[in-house]
Amino acid sequence: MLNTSVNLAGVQLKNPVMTASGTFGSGAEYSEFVDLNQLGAVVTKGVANIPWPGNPTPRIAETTGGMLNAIGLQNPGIDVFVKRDIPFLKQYDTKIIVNVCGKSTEDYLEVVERLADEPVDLLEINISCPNVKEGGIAFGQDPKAVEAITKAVKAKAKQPIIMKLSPNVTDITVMAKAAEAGGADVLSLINTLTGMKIDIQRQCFAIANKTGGLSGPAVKPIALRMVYQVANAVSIPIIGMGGIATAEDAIEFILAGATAVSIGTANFYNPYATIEVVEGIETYMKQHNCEDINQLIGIVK
Amino acid sequence: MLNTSVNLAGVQLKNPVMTASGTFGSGAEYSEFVDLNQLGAVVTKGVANIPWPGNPTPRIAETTGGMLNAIGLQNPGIDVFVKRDIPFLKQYDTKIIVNVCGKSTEDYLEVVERLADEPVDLLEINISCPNVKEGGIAFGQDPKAVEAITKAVKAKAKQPIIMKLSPNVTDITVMAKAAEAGGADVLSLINTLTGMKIDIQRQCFAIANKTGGLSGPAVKPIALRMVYQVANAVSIPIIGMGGIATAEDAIEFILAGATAVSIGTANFYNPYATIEVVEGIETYMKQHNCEDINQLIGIVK
Amino acid sequence: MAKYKETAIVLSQEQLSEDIFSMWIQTSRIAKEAVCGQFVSIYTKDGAKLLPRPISLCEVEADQIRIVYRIVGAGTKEFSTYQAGDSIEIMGPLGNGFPLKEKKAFLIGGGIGIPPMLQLAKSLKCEKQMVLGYRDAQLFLKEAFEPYGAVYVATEDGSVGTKGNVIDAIMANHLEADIIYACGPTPMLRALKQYAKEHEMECYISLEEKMACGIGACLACVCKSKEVDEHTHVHNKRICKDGPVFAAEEVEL
Amino acid sequence: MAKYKETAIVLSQEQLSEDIFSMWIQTSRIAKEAVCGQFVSIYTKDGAKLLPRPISLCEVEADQIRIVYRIVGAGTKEFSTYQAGDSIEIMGPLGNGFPLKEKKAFLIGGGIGIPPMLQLAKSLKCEKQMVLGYRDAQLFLKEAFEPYGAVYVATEDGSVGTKGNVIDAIMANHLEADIIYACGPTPMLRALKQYAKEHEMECYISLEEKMACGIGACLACVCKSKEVDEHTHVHNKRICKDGPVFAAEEVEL
Ligand SMILES: Cc1cc2nc3c(=O)[nH]c(=O)nc-3n(C[C@H](O)[C@H](O)[C@H](O)COP(=O)(O)OP(=O)(O)OC[C@H]3O[C@@H](n4cnc5c(N)ncnc54)[C@H](O)[C@@H]3O)c2cc1C
Ligand SMILES: Cc1cc2nc3c(=O)[nH]c(=O)nc-3n(C[C@H](O)[C@H](O)[C@H](O)COP(=O)(O)OP(=O)(O)OC[C@H]3O[C@@H](n4cnc5c(N)ncnc54)[C@H](O)[C@@H]3O)c2cc1C
Ligand SMILES: Cc1cc2nc3c(=O)[nH]c(=O)nc-3n(C[C@H](O)[C@H](O)[C@H](O)COP(=O)(O)O)c2cc1C
Ligand SMILES: Cc1cc2nc3c(=O)[nH]c(=O)nc-3n(C[C@H](O)[C@H](O)[C@H](O)COP(=O)(O)O)c2cc1C
Ligand code: FES
Ligand code: FES
Repeated sequence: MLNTSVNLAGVQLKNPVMTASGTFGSGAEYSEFVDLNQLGAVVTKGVANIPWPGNPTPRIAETTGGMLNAIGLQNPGIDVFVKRDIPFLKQYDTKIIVNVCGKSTEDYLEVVERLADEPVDLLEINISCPNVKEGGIAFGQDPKAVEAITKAVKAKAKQPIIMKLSPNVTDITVMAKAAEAGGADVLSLINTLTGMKIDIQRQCFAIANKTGGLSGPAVKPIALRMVYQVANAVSIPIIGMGGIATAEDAIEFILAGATAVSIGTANFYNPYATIEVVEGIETYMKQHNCEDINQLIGIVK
Repeated sequence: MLNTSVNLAGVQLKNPVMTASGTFGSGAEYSEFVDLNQLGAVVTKGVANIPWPGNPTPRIAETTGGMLNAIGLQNPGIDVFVKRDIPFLKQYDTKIIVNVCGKSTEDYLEVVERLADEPVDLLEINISCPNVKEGGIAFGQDPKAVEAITKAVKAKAKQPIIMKLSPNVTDITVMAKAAEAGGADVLSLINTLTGMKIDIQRQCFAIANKTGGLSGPAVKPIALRMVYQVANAVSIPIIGMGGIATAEDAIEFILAGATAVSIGTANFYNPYATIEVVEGIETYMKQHNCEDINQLIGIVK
Repeated sequence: MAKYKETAIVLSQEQLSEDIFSMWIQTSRIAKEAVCGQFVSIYTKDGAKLLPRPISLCEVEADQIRIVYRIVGAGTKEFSTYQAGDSIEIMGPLGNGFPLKEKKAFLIGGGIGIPPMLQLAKSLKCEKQMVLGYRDAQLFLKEAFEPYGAVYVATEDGSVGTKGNVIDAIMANHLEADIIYACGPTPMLRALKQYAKEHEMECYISLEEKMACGIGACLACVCKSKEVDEHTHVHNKRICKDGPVFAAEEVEL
Repeated sequence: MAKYKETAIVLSQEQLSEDIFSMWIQTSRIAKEAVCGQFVSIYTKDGAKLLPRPISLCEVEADQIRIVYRIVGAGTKEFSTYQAGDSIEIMGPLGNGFPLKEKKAFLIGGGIGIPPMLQLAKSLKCEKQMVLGYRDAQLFLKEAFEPYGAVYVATEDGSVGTKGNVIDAIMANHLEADIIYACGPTPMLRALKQYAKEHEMECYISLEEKMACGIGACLACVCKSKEVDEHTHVHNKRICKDGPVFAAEEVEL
């Protein structure tokens, strides 16, 4: 009997595979391709207290082995979300993680409070979106701000909280420790790295917002290094992400210290990616005579 | 008449195309593929006061659209370098830029002083190597240290100095301004981003040093963003690098504000890359009726 | 409508003009579900290029689709090298498609907006006039339209038909209709939206934007809409999911 | 010796065993310069995979080279799909090659270290005995060696020849020689170095390491050497440039 189930702050996931916020909507669109019942958890697109229209287009651009996005956290706001997206996800036997975004501490708290009595398993607090001026990145690059927002959210949250860290920092372990000190139950990393592309024919930015967040396989080595560093700096569980496209990629993150993994950009070119990762992890465990996935977490040191 | 020549702190380069330190040796090996006379400048592998053996192997690993390296600044030391590598490069009609590395301020200064009377055009001070514990990164991630080392080097250097910045920081403009304040004549960026790869079959790190520096097209969006930010934060010229493989890539950096560009990892898969970039830039200038490359620098805002 | 990602097989590759190619592709499931005005996402075989290339359906048969595409970058360049028998990763059918109305119609295509009009011409049962705008005398696909109605041509360089754009061709030929279906560059669509308004015609246009997911999940491909959109309630319709075909008055161009 | 990067043409692709393939490649300049023991860098067509795959020359003709390679990852997998007529990016010839001495020789290959021994067998004019170590009964290339001397086989599973490694085969067959040329896994080379020392034989071994430039510029591919190296003066020889063939006593394994 293979045990693939992992525990995030008391929430037991049937397997460590989740979706990365913003790449999977609230699951409806991808449910045409994958059986959501087979995922450890679905992490929703970031949701704010009120609807956000997001940035002008073009919002994305392709780069070598990756992509830039500056969606700007377009979202319908917590009211529509609670009415439409949570009931949709409740139909499935998977954990529900709501990604929360805001422009001020009050914004975050409003969403967190509105979710208190909803059937949501974990809250992921996005303090690292590089695409909205006030979209959290300011919080995510200063350890004092990280600790303060974590504390404020933790005080109101009914569910365990995941703090989502920005990779656009000198030392990710400082931010991780600040979040841990503030009471974070889980950390997730990495959000996107700020990047740019220029259209040399038109001599303008490829993305209307000028800069966008880099994601996809191109960033995997950076993400893996940060997950390894953080795993060796804090004692709370980590959700690893950044360029994971295959089971092999996911296992690298688990060996480096991630308890769970999220699949983001890979969904765009392989809508079956999440399920393939679930299956590939089992194959790997069999090949390596590993009965419990928890025995793999963080063993490469 | 096309003018492709650019000026770096009083040194006139016939074109903006240079080699990235550590990827081109001191030019000898690649001179079998490219005519060094056609390059704006050759930037040598980092040289220290004494020979350094570098790190254990494996020293490199391939990643999606990029590579990790942890060579660890293996170099023959300044004595052999001055006897062998400078005379080799002097045979060519190209500018000579020596990349200087060290473990302490004294190390740097020793090399800089030894080069004072050598026919070297510019010095590039590597304060950003992530692969050697003492290899400069400690300098490169703290603005006070950046300013101090820049001042110290500037006081001794006979040639104009280029400070090479690390991208592994929260805000690259802070480092850039610190270097400018310390008296840097030119800035070059980016050095590599710290990354990691794990061999999941053997459950060990793919690189003996555990972490390595990520380079190649994968990092281009990050490099371009940083060059753009720095170009808008300082008033000294910038040498842009990070994933440049084609003339199109080089032009992106120039439009973003780089006065010159360096080609690194691309040499490994296309030994003709530097020359192709030189030629491609001219083609672009003709297509866009641009007579002077200086008119392109930093025009995308 | 179900969507699939599948490994399909190239049946034929044909060069129609200097930079325009046509491919017939055998699909096991996509063709069965597809309607005119929808598109497919095509993936390159290069691991460095992750995002889909959205390409409209030009023709749909029982288990085959035809795409006609212009080489504009590395992805479409790669597609043009595929030969019969090669495999190709595609996802589809995507988007909503054209509403088929029984009204005297203009089918208007500009440049690489011409291909999707062909399946529409085949599907629409009513009287129709095709107005096709080309750059020059390379009139790709023009003959394919002729069985389905009168074809009028405008060329930018004046080498064939009316010199100018599709509206110039409509004027020059004194054409009239009750409904417009159009695909092409934004300035053309903007002009047609205005034309339709002035002539009180129904008008459906097919839009383009950079895409990542192609199925409505990532919110990359939005356009400004007059009414709040159903998804986010912020006047941002998703071209890949709510479009690519919109009633002209519904969107801001 | 000049080196080139060129777009060469695949002449033929043949599968020799479950995971071992052989390719003949037409080159315009590389073959002319190449000698046995050298290698070429082969590039994938996938923009996500930048680094060269170093592969030894198995045979060299006037304007053709042969490589024999094992599928171990995505790059070699890609190579195995190439067919006659396909183009292939290669750089070479790289490295130093084997010194050709007129002494009674062992040519020893282990696993995928066997291929480079073939051109050596063809080039060496002296008496020679080939000792080839395989995993199992899939004796790829064995017959190709037979015209050039006696061939002895060791297999790990004992299915053919001596059960065990190449040294077991030397012992079992009471073989003797004055010089060893070898290529194969590090444990085999280490054992042969020791064997040669004990038997006071000359011994040349071909090493492997991950490579980036392939021409001596990047310092990725070093091995520990007994003497200071000529390049950096730090006991680090570059396998791609100073090797891949070294006198066994010159290097630490
Ligand atoms: C709904 C829809 C239908 C389309 N139908 C057709 C068609 O039938 N025939 C045809 O030739 N073209 C069509 N296009 C445009 C086609 O998608 C682009 O020309 C193609 O993606 C360019 O890819 P590339 O790699 O050659 O170019 P590159 O410029 O190298 O592509 C880089 C990136 O930009 C994206 N991109 C570039 N141009 C466009 C564009 N115009 N629209 C959306 N994304 C773009 C690419 O998909 C890729 O992600 C359609 C676009 C959309 C949105
Ligand atoms: C001088 C030399 C000669 C060689 N000759 C042969 C030969 O004749 N036949 C043969 O089958 N193999 C040979 N090899 C090994 C061959 O280079 C690797 O098997 C091949 O690079 C694997 O590529 P991949 O993409 O399939 O594997 P992956 O593991 O996916 O490759 C990932 C990266 O690691 C590198 N790599 C992986 N294994 C090796 C290795 N053993 N040595 C060096 N780099 C490696 C690849 O080049 C690539 O950069 C030789 C290696 C060297 C150094
Ligand atoms: C189109 C897009 C939208 C995203 N939206 C969000 C978001 O709303 N909230 C958030 O925390 N992260 C968001 N992200 C970041 C991802 O969740 C993830 O952290 C990042 O993309 C790295 O993973 P990947 O390389 O697997 O995509 C978004 C990423 C992409 C590509
Ligand atoms: C193998 C290798 C060795 C390098 N050695 C040095 C070095 O000695 N000194 C230095 O300043 N940068 C060194 N670098 C960094 C490059 O000069 C360059 O900043 C970086 O690789 C980004 O450019 P690229 O993506 O074009 O390679 C090295 C990079 C590589 C890949
Ligand atoms: S491309 Fe993702 S929503 Fe349209
Ligand atoms: S691979 Fe660069 S020195 Fe050998």
